[in-house]
Amino acid sequence: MGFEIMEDIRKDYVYDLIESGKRVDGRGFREYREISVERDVITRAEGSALVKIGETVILVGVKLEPGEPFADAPNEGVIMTNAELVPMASPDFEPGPPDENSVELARVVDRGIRGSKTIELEKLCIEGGEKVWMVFIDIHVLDNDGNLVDAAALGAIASLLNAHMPTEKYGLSGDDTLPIRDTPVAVTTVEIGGNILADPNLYEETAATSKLTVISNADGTLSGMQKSGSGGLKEEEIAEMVEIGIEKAGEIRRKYLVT
Amino acid sequence: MGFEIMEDIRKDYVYDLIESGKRVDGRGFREYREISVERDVITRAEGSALVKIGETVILVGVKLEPGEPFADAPNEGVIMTNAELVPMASPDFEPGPPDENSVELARVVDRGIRGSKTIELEKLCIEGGEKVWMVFIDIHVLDNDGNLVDAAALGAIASLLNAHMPTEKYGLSGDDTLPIRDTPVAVTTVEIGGNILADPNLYEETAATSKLTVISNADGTLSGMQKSGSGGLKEEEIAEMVEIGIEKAGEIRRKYLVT
Amino acid sequence: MGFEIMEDIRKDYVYDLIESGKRVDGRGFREYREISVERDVITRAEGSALVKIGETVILVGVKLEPGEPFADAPNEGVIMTNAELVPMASPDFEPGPPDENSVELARVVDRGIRGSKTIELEKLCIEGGEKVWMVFIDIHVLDNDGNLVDAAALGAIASLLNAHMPTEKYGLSGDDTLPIRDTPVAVTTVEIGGNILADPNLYEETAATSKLTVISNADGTLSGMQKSGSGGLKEEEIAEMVEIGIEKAGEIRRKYLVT
Amino acid sequence: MMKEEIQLIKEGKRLDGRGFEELRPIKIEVGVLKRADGSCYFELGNNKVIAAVYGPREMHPRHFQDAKMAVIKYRYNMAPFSVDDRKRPGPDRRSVEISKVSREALDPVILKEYYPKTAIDVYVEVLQSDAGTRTAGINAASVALAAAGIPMKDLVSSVAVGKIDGEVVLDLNAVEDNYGEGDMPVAMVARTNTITMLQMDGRFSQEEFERGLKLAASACRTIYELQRTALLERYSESMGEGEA
Amino acid sequence: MMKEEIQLIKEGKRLDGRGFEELRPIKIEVGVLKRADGSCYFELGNNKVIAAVYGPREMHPRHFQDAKMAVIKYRYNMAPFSVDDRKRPGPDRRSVEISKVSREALDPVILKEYYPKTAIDVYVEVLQSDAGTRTAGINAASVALAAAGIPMKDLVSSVAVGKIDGEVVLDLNAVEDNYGEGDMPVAMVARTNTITMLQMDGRFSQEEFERGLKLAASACRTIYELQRTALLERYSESMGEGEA
Amino acid sequence: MMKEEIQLIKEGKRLDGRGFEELRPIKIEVGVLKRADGSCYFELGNNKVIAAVYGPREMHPRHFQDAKMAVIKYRYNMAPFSVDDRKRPGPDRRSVEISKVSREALDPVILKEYYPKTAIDVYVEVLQSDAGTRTAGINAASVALAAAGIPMKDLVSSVAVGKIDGEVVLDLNAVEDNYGEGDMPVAMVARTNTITMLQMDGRFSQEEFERGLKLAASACRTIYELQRTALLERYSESMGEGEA
Repeated sequence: MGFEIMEDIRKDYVYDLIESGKRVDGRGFREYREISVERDVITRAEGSALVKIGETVILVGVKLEPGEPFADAPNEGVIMTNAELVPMASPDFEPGPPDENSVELARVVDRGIRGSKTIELEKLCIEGGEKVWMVFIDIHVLDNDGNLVDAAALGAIASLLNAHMPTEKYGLSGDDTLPIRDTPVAVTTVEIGGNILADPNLYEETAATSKLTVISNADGTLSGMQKSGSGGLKEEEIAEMVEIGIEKAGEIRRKYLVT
Repeated sequence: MGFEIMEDIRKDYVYDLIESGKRVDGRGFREYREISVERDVITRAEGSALVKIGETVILVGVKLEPGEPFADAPNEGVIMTNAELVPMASPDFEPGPPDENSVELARVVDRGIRGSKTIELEKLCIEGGEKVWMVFIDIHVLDNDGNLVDAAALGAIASLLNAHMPTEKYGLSGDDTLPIRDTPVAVTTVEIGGNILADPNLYEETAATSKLTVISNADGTLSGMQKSGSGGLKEEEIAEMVEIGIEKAGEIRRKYLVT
Repeated sequence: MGFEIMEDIRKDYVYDLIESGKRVDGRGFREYREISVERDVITRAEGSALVKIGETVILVGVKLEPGEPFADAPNEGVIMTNAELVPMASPDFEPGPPDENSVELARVVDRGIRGSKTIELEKLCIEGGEKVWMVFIDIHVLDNDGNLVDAAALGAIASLLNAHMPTEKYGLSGDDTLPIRDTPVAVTTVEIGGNILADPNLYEETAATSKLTVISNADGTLSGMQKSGSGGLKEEEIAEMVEIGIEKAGEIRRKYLVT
Repeated sequence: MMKEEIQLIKEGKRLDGRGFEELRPIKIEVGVLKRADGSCYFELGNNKVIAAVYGPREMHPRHFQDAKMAVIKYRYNMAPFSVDDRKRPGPDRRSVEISKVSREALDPVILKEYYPKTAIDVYVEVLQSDAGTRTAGINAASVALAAAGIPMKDLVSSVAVGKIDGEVVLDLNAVEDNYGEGDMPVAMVARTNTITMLQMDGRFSQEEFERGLKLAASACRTIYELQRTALLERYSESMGEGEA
Repeated sequence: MMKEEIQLIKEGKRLDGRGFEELRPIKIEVGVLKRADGSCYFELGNNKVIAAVYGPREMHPRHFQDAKMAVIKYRYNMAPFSVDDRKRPGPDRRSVEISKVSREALDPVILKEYYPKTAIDVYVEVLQSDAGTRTAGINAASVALAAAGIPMKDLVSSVAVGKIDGEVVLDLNAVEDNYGEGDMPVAMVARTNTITMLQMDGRFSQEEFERGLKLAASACRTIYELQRTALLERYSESMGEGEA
Repeated sequence: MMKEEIQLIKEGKRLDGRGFEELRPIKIEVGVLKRADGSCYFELGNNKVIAAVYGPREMHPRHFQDAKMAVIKYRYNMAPFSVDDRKRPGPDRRSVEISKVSREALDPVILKEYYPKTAIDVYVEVLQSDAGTRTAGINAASVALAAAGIPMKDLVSSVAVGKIDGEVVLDLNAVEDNYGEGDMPVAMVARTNTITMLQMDGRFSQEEFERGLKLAASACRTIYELQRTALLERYSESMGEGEA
């Protein structure tokens, strides 16, 4: 709470700049920072990806283990998505159980994957009603310079696409790769003074009052959406955000997910 | 801690009034506030009751689910009683795990039901040693104007009396109603300046240093008792409290529990 | 934090005394306080020992219960060591889940027993892969006047040596005594101003910046070691501490563990 | 793909007889609790929720205070018996997220700068659930805030739209939610068409999404009128009391 | 009705040979711990408990302080090995309730207004349990408070009465508690017959209850004398030490 | 005695081809994170860890402040996917102990009295584990502290020695750790031969222990040089940047 004045000044700076058509790092309004996706960095995990968007760094690991199915879907695999905003990643993150921000991050990524039925869960049944594959998607945030959700969602789908089944480890047989049928991509925009900006960095995220994450699939359909922040959005603004969402998702998909 | 002075003044007011033979709301010393019991308000629950005593409002729900018996009673159903003093109900209640007051409330209600062997647990066996009915009694306090325990205990027995067995939901057969053989009723009195008052409201509860809950059954036997508060009670006072307890329990039972 | 000055003065006093070759309670540098070991004090436990070293008092209880083996050792019993620094034992201990000091205490004692393979775990299999004996070693600290670890480790091995198998209680057959094949003993020394002191009392422990616990076995081998405190130690100092450790362990073993 | 196929639309009607753009019955009661500064009971079909508001009041612990405005806290909680399989008491990840988005749904209308350093606590208890509890909770909370005299620019209204058997429909119930293709809870300031909450689950085409959003906006205007009416009735009642 | 029928009374005697109104053997030791300001070891048959008192001392965190008096805290805790089946460490619901009623049992005699803003911590550790640990704990705590020099109006004494094979008897042991029909722990200021704790479990007729309460009162007077004697002995010992 | 016998040494070489006194390959990168005041990525064979340092900064809550010096906090944490069987997030007993001994390993070299009342937070995240993560973490943390500009007397270096097939060897990997006879993690100020962490697991003769300690000391000197080099490179880079 001691840094409020600095924060105010910074917000004003970001705001004024945008009013004059510019962003703090010189990008265009719809432009992403540089993205990099490095896969299979963690050999202990069945799938993994280190994603950087600008200076935001997230490591996602996918682990596969046999476990019990849910009673209402006895023949389907189970997805468990978890996000850790470890205190390493920001002076604002604190050790302890997941707070509302980590929970939201994990749940939005999870819904994007679930909504698009990305993972063919019905193929992850080992023994009906008894044993299925549990897919643990763990999002480990290492450096927070804004827009965690796009990086986390990209890390999740990149990890899933490359994940192999540890059948041998558990004395089981079956396919070698995790069955994936879609590639949901999250695109986040913020509204600042009536302007819509894609891929907000931390300063912009703090200056904005409303943020919208739009998750869309290979066929252009939407499989997840989440507005956050303490401001409201007009219908036209949302329409623009959705449009940017679908467009940018396509670009990212082509560049980083098609192999 | 900032309202201590107001609290002191209020305590004095309550005290002085009682000294002159009156109660803050004009009731007689042994008189209850208006009671209402509305059953089956929650159709998702197997049994439920909304109980109001004056402006105290408590909702009790009973859920029945198959589960594992305890090792030392392999052929008996299991009772689990839980109370949530949700922060909605009072500026003094805080979110978080049950504190000593919610634990005490749940345990006193639980003991009253257990002590009187109200539920015929031996009839709740589905498969000896493997599967029995779990009876979850959940006490949800919505508005606290004093004497939570009488309202909670009344809500519990009212819910149990009307609860049906969800046999069909779990593909089981058997009776349709929960087997109940007694009707324990809790009657709470406080001692203020040597006077015994039934059904204390919140002001009286705060002014009193000793409170006694007496739970009695249809046949006049006692199946639970709990003194609380930081004061002591004389044997004669307890005798009077027990007498009031049995008398009032009879009245409440006749009016609200006999169908 | 209010007692810092007193603490400083006390540290200086301890330090100055040691410089002149003396200890606060008149002992020699390598001398232990009076030790007493009383076994089988808790008949509810399968094994127990009340250990006093000077005014430090620790009660250790061993419970044996059938349970599930670990997946990677399906035919071996399981050791679970837990320490409670209950607030009774010191004004510095607080109620709540185990802090780093209780965790360290339990883990050091545990490693000593594990490293020396004291318990013949392979004899604790009841039914391969399904059921084995769980050995719970619970360390209950009652009064902390320093050197908890030596007292706890001594209590643990003393309890184990006398523990009986509750075969009858669980309808099982087998040996009557817990199979024990070694007697690890922990000896803790501290370094104060270049001097090495065995069995530090609380004042000495507070004055010292480095502490080393050395756990050794009947044959003179080492099966555990733990340096703690915010200071460093020279190789020669460690050599001396290890030498004292082995020597003192022998004395303690002969006096308190050989029956 | 789904656990079981269930036909959710028959002869142009939904299983509970509703049309595609029809809300479930709504019942609003204001001022149902004594202790709370403001409260509201809200029924949406078989959903039964209560909202209570306490504040502005002292913020504890002090280092969470905001020197410039009130801090809004929102706690969405389900009673253990509110759902088919008993829910363990206490917050889970779902309720943590719902509490966050619900708070952010109301935040834009509350004049927080009127009460610096204070806390405004909003508590929502779900007594019975049938899909739509977060929207019911926001509706109730909005009314309870007004009833507590918290200065607000406007009321917030909330409803979900969903997709069943390929159709975009209003206000899913639990069966529709379980077997349908998507759900999209929305909250808005109905008068100004300002969206303050927007979530999506399932799969919508862009066109379906846009249609759904318009459908939600229209339903929010209906709910807004019901909220206003309930508050007005309560207000005139208490005025009546004042005169008596 | 019960798990198993066990005959608890044979030829007018209880299974452990006691008469109906007979206490188990009691052993009291004062000042058994060095660090605590006051402490007491209390044995009641096979129950073994220790109580320790710290305080009056600074209250943390400060906003829990009471400006007019000391705050009493009481923590009843069972060692994992104190019961037949190992107990998981840490407080459970039972120990939370026992801590509350035990604190309230002692509260009436402590002159809390002597030490405003402070905390007095009472810690009770159950080392071995055989039914009656809460009463043993209160007896020990009462002595430990006195030994710590906390100003008190009087000592509190505690015992349970119960019902086995239809008879009201004093001071149930674990077998009697498990197979009996009722248990009723009582604490009182024995000299003034003031009841400061009263709980009941099981089923008693009004007449049985009254008889039980009188039985408890009489036993509390016995325990009170033992508590006084233990404190006196300790006091004269330490006087003796002082002279030496 | 062991789960399974595995021959860990064949023809004088370890399973991964290393000699007895050979370290696994080490890779150090300084300043890998933007937000942290100092950071370091450290690879030791298949171990991958990052350390970040924040501070000196305000200590919360205030009553944990030390009026005379900075308080060092150290949090060792494993990513859920860093191990073969997924680890549940959050601290367990193992990580609590490792955090304590690691903090004490670094404590002796930090000039804490320069920053009274503050906190210096050291966070170590294990991204991939292959035995030796605590030593890798200490090495990384030591560099990260220096990179954060925290005044230190010297760097701390850390390595483990172990015993496999009866031989004392350097720096066990996971297979050697699982099937070996002992492990002994050491941290030291390599230049002064001051040991700041020492733990032991398994069974060593006194002679083996002494030999192991010397082996560790020698390897720490090697690591120390690598740490210095990495810091120097980073320093000259940023100097270069400054000039550009």
